[in-house]
Amino acid sequence: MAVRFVLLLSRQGKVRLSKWYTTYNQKERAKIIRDITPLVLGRALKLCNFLDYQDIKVVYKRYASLYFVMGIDAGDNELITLELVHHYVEVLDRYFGNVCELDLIFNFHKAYFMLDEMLIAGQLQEPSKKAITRAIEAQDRLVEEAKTGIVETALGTNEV
Amino acid sequence: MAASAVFILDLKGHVILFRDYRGDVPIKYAERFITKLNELEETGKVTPIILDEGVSYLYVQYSNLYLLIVSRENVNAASMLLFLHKLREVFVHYFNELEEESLRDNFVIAYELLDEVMDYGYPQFTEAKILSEFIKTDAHKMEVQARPPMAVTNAVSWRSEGIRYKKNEVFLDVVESVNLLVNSNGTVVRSEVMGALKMRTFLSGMPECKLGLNDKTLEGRVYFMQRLAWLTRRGGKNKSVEMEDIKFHQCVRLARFENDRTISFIPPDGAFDLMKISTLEAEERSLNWLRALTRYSGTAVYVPEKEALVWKIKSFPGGREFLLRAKFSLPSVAAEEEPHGRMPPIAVNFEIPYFTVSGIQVRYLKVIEKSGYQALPWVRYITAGGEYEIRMA
Amino acid sequence: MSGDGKYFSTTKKGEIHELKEELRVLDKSRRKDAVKKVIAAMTVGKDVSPIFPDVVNCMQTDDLELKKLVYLYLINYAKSQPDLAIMAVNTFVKDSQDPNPLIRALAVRTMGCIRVDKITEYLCDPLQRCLKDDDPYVRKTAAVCVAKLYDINPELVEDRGFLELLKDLLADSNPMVVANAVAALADIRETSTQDLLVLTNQSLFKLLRALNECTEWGQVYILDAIAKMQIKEAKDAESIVERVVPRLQHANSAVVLSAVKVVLLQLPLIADETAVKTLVKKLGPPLVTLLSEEAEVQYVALRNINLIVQKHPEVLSHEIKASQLDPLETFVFFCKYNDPIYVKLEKLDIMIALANERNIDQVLLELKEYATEVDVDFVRKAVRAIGRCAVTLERAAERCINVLLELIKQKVNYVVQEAVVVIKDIFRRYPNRYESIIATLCDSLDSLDEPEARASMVWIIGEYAERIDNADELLESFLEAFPEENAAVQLQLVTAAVKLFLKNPQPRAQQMIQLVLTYATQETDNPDLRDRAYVYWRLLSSDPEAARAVVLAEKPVISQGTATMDPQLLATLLGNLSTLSSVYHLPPSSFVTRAAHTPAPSLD
Amino acid sequence: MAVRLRELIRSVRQCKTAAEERNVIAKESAALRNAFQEQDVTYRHRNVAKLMYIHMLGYPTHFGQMETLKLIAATGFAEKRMGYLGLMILLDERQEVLMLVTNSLKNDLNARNQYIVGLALCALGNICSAEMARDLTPEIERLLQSSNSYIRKKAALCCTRIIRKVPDAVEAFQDAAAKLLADRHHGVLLTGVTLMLEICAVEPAAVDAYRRQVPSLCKILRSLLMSGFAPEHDVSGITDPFLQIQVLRLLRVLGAGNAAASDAMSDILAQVATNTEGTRNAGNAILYECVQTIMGVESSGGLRVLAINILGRFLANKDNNILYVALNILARVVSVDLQAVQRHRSTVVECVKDADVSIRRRALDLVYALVNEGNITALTKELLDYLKVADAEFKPDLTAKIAALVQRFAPDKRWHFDSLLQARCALLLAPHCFPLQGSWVDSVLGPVMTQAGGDVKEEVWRAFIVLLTNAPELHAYAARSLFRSLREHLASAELSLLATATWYIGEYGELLVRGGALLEREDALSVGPAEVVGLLEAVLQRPGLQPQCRNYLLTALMKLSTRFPDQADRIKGLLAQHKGSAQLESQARAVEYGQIFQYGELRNQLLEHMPPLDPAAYARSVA
Repeated sequence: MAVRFVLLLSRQGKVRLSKWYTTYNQKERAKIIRDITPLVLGRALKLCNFLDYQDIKVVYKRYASLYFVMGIDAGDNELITLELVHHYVEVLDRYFGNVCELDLIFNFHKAYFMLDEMLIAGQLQEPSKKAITRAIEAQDRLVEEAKTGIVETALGTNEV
Repeated sequence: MAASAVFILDLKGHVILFRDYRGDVPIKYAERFITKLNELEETGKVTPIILDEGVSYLYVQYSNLYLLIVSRENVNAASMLLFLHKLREVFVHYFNELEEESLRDNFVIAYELLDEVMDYGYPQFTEAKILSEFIKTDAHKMEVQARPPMAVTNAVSWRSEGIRYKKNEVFLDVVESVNLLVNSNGTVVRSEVMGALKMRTFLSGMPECKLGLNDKTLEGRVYFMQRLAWLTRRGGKNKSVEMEDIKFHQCVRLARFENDRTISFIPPDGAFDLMKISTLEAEERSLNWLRALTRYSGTAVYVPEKEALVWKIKSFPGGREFLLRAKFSLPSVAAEEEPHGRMPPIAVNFEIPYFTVSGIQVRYLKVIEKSGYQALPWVRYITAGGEYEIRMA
Repeated sequence: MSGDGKYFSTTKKGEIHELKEELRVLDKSRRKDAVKKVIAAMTVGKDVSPIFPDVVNCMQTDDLELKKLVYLYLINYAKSQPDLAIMAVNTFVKDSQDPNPLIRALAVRTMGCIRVDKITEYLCDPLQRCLKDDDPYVRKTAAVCVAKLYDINPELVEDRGFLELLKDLLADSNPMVVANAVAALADIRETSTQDLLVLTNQSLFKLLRALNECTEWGQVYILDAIAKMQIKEAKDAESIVERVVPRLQHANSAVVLSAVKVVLLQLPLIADETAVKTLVKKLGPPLVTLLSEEAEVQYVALRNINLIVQKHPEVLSHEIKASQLDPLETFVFFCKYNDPIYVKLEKLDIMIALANERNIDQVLLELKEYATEVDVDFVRKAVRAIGRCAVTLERAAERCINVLLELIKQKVNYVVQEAVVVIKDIFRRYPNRYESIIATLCDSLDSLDEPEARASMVWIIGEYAERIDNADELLESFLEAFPEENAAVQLQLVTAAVKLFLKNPQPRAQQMIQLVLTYATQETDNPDLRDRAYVYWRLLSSDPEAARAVVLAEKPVISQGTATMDPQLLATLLGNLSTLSSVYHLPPSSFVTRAAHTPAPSLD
Repeated sequence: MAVRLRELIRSVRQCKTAAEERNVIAKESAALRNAFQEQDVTYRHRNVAKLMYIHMLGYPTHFGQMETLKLIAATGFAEKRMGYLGLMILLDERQEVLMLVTNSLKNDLNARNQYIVGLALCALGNICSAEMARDLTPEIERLLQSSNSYIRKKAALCCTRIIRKVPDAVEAFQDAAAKLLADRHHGVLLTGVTLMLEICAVEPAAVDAYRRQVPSLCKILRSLLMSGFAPEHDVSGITDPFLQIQVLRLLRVLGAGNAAASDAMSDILAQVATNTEGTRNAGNAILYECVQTIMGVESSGGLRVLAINILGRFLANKDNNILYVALNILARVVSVDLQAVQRHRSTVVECVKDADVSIRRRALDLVYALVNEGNITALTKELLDYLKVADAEFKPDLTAKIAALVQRFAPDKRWHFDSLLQARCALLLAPHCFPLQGSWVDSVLGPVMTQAGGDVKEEVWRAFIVLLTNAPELHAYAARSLFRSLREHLASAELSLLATATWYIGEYGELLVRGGALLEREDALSVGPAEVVGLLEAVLQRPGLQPQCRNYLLTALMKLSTRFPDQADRIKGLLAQHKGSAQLESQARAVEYGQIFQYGELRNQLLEHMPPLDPAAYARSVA
């Protein structure tokens, strides 16, 4: 299974994050966002979390004011994709501690960092939330240390 | 043959306001409209009027909004589009700015207005100034119950009675803009002057105005007046009849003008365009275009956010010439879908006060009011660059 | 997955429930706020109909603003709650007798918008009163209300004599009332069988008089109504023209266009030829002035001008004796860089229509300029325009072709394709004159990927097979993908293969024709292609000589105007100037979908 | 001076209008251009962050692309991290600039710090081009065997992209991938299985080689099932559903068509199917996958029953998500086990009426697959009944499907005809949705046409003509029907009706005049040759007539000149009007047909009835 793209949409239809694992040009990306946003935002609560769009499936889940949306291959497992979405949400929640939309607006780059520790090439790389947060925190430390002047010699301790 | 409904949508097609006049095009058509519009934009076939499955969509875009009329009938398209522009003016008059937020904040008054400016899909009354006499934004003023002002149904629908000024004044601006298009090889493709008489009136009561323009025609000097065929030769059968392209504000008595060429009117209060004259001919040919510039002067800055090089020249005395040479180096990276083609034309803006290219002059402006006050007319002349473009090779 | 609520959460109760609560409070200003919230929710498409009774309860109020809001709500939801809508009737009836004309008008205006059959009966008495109200503001609103009522229940309107009352309003002392009465009658006429605007001298005169005095919109209604009248007398036509011509100077473009329409419609009745000529001339400048209006209005104007010049080319032609300063030169239709594309494309059409041997050089220079612009659609149309100039202006054809060749040499793919399409027409317009350029065209063969360009090229190959050395090879290269081709290309391929075979029946051509005809008869479900192929097949197998006579017959030169409109259609469209019909260039019957008359839902 | 990222975001959020926002962005973009021009190093990573933000808002950012490359080439981790993120957001594989980064990537892949290697792997895995993939394959091959699990798992996923770009690279990774199954780390196991799945998709031969791994895959699955509560990998009481599902998928690929492998996995599949709890989403996700695997491999009857039972439970579930995937399973197994699906027919038909459009679409697809000669009449009736009350938005889809169904399975052609006619009546109940209001042909085909592009529409009515021409008993009936429809909707008929009716009237015009036996409940039609030709003439004069239609008309008229000899002169005149047509094909027809008029007997012969297309032979030729 492969995720083709991940979108975070606000209730007002604003894009909070977009990550593309399949190559689309800017026009196609804009079209996908433009097409999918009203479809997802317009759905009533009771309905299922899946939509057919072109040759792909759209799996979405609403968390209060935010919609997490993933486009997946037509043959993929929709239910586990929902878990994937939830996996991401929990990672975000762990990291920010009671995550809210504003966290994602002002720290959008961090949301991307976490997504990159979770998915590569549209595939899940790490089923452990803890491992993901650990990796992110370790990297944050590296950045902080560089800032506070502890020079990169500290970096070289890890095996490769 | 009327509008079915008026929509105001944001650019994504979300409905901000929806006033249904005839009940035959439900609100969901807003979605169809935006889908169709996107589709047409993608294929480059977009037009301001769209027919889709028996429903016609007429719209104008303004800031971050679409003002949209839908209909199932053969409506008067020009009328509907102009109505939308008038509606825009009314909203701007009321809310200062017309955009999503101002509409949302004032949706109650916006609905009131929509109820008044159109009935059963037929445009009714769109004079913002008069409307604001009985549809008021300030809730407190509603304690005294409003009544429809006379003007709403009067022949003089643009002016209310009982206006009072201490000092009665009229300002008249004669504004001419020069449109010029020059080919890359230097030939003038198009050259025309558009004139406008803009008035601001601060007059009491119901003043009768009469405007006289210069009749230099007798001396054979002003081409403009020659073309005003009606001043001298009226519809002569053998002569070439050349009507000028003049448009008058609705206050001007057109029939009277047709009869004896008098420009007479009861003006609206405040600012308005009394008349517009297109395609005048420039008397001063020298102003045709800025050519063979030789020396750089003033400041020139590249302004990436405007995608423009802005060159400011402090003063440009007659007979002088300036040259600017600029070199653009392009970054090695290009936007993905940026069109590749020739450079857009150079646009030039300028203004020359106290001067008209055509030589048009106001001879007199008479103001007669039954109370017999004396009104002071002030006249100014300005020439400005309009669409002044020089094509690049 | 339960417990997702804890993420990104904000709490929210049932909105409808909250609103209901708020509508029931006693405090007036809070209640008004609640109604505002209801309207706000309604606006964004939420269904707030469940609180209908609570909202209607707020209707009896002195607060005009609140009243208007409740009325607005009623208009939207009365249809879904017809039983409850009756609740509102009493207030309506009361309001229609209010001392304030604003409230009387508001009541009668709103009642008409409530499309519930049961309510319309209660509407009749108030309407009758309001049609004769002292205040013109109430009368003008009542006039429109008759049209609303007619749409709900035409029998009722006729029984109660409202149509007569409405016709009486045509003679009202107030111009605005007259204008709305005209609009209402025109509206009713759309669905009624009887013509309600039958003209008497008197009524025409009254309308013309009101024309001078009513608002810009009213002027449009009156002009459009006059345009729909059957004028038979020359004298009527003349007095109409006399009264209408001053409107050409009106600042409102809709008034101008409707006035143009009315004048054009009277022309056939006016015997004096010079008068007609003068009138037509008078129409030009006001039309051109419309080009300085807003882009959307320009678009309507251009679509209209396009029609007008087809019928009266002299409208925009100018007298040669004037200097080059004449304002009505073609250049007014030259495209500005910032014109929206839809304006540019319309201007191109008109430029072509106005192109003549005097101005063609200027026009060509301009078209060439466009052909190198950025916008692909515009460029294509410009190239096509050059071709059309070549076809219409014989003496300029060579110059046009030179420009096309110049453009082809720049090897911009879509330019080449468009050029091939128009050159095919040039060949058919001027046989045996420009075929020398075929070689240049064949150079670009590979780049053609659009059906129309491919079809054109295939036709050129078939038609001029004897002049092209490797015609068979070229055609074969096209045939490889025969099944995938567009139907138009397939048709051309079939014909071209037959031509090639008839001109030079060598084995290769024979093989080719066999292949093509087999495919086109047995391996496609396109009935039209099969028809064509069977006819050829039968022809070739029964009488090869006849085949030559049929397929290789000399074709007449194609007609000049590639897009002349059917005169009857043109007349219809000119009669509908300024309306959608004239914008779409379609008769109203082909797109108007308003049902002739649909009964409103009844209460039972 | 330059503002922080936070401040930029804040000022954008404060903008009330789009114009204000544009203004803020324009200013910021200009400042960024300046900063980039001045080679500002200190704030480069902040500037790139802003650039990404601007990009996310949808404004152009190409002017700053090079900056991401500079950041990547820097030595600091903060710079690299932001640089790689920018690279992935602002660029993709199609940009040539990307090549410039290959060298930096190579360096970073060899870095000592695992996180730097991780960044490079992530970027490569998300956006590399074929060329880069080729250049860097040796590095990845090495990293796949790294002793560091953090790097191994990333390298494995990186490989999935590489082999998609460069299928030849499979060779380098095929064995190494299988070795990952011995890993203890879940991330590595998961990505290893993912890589194997990807390899199987690219290189079918690998499937045989990987069958050897079935026992170890079963072992992994078993240990997941048997493990107690594992906090690190627990999802609502289930241990690592992600890994379970991925293993089930791989098993499906390996077991398909291979009895031995299927046999080897049957125990564990049965265990998964029975032991997984279906109360939570994660469990259902596994069951969903498991059912598909059971149905996809050579399972024993008992195992299949197990799967069918789960499917039954799914279909009875109230949760729409479960219902949706159940319909999905049905759609996937319909080709292998029609019986199993037929059993749920009534549920499926109910789902066509569900409030949820996603469910309706699924169900409708299924109904389409379920219909056969035996149940067509019942099912169509059901669908037609529903069509009358369906949502307007859904009607076009539903109508199109009904039309396609009756076309495929009609028990007799008159029935077919009338079904379509009924579908049309249902549509007419919603005239606002279908202003076409054409004849039945148009109403049925109209929705199809508005939905799909040009080619599809034409296909539909062409197929329709094929069907009609092959039913001689209906020729007269259809001709009359089409004649009436065309006459009624002369001004508004769409292309499909115009073309179908025109062709039909041309081909069988004589049947209109001849009268003949009417079908049951059919009204008589009495027209003469002049009226028939007159109708076509009227169409020919319709404003805005498409050229394609005109061509149909010219041929139809030509045919009628032989069917109605007394109209020949009139037709000859009509055709002659088009001899100067600018339209290529119209002119050709007008001229050629004009010539044919010179020949008497030959003319009749040329325009005889066209042999109907043999649908079977045609289907073969198309296939």
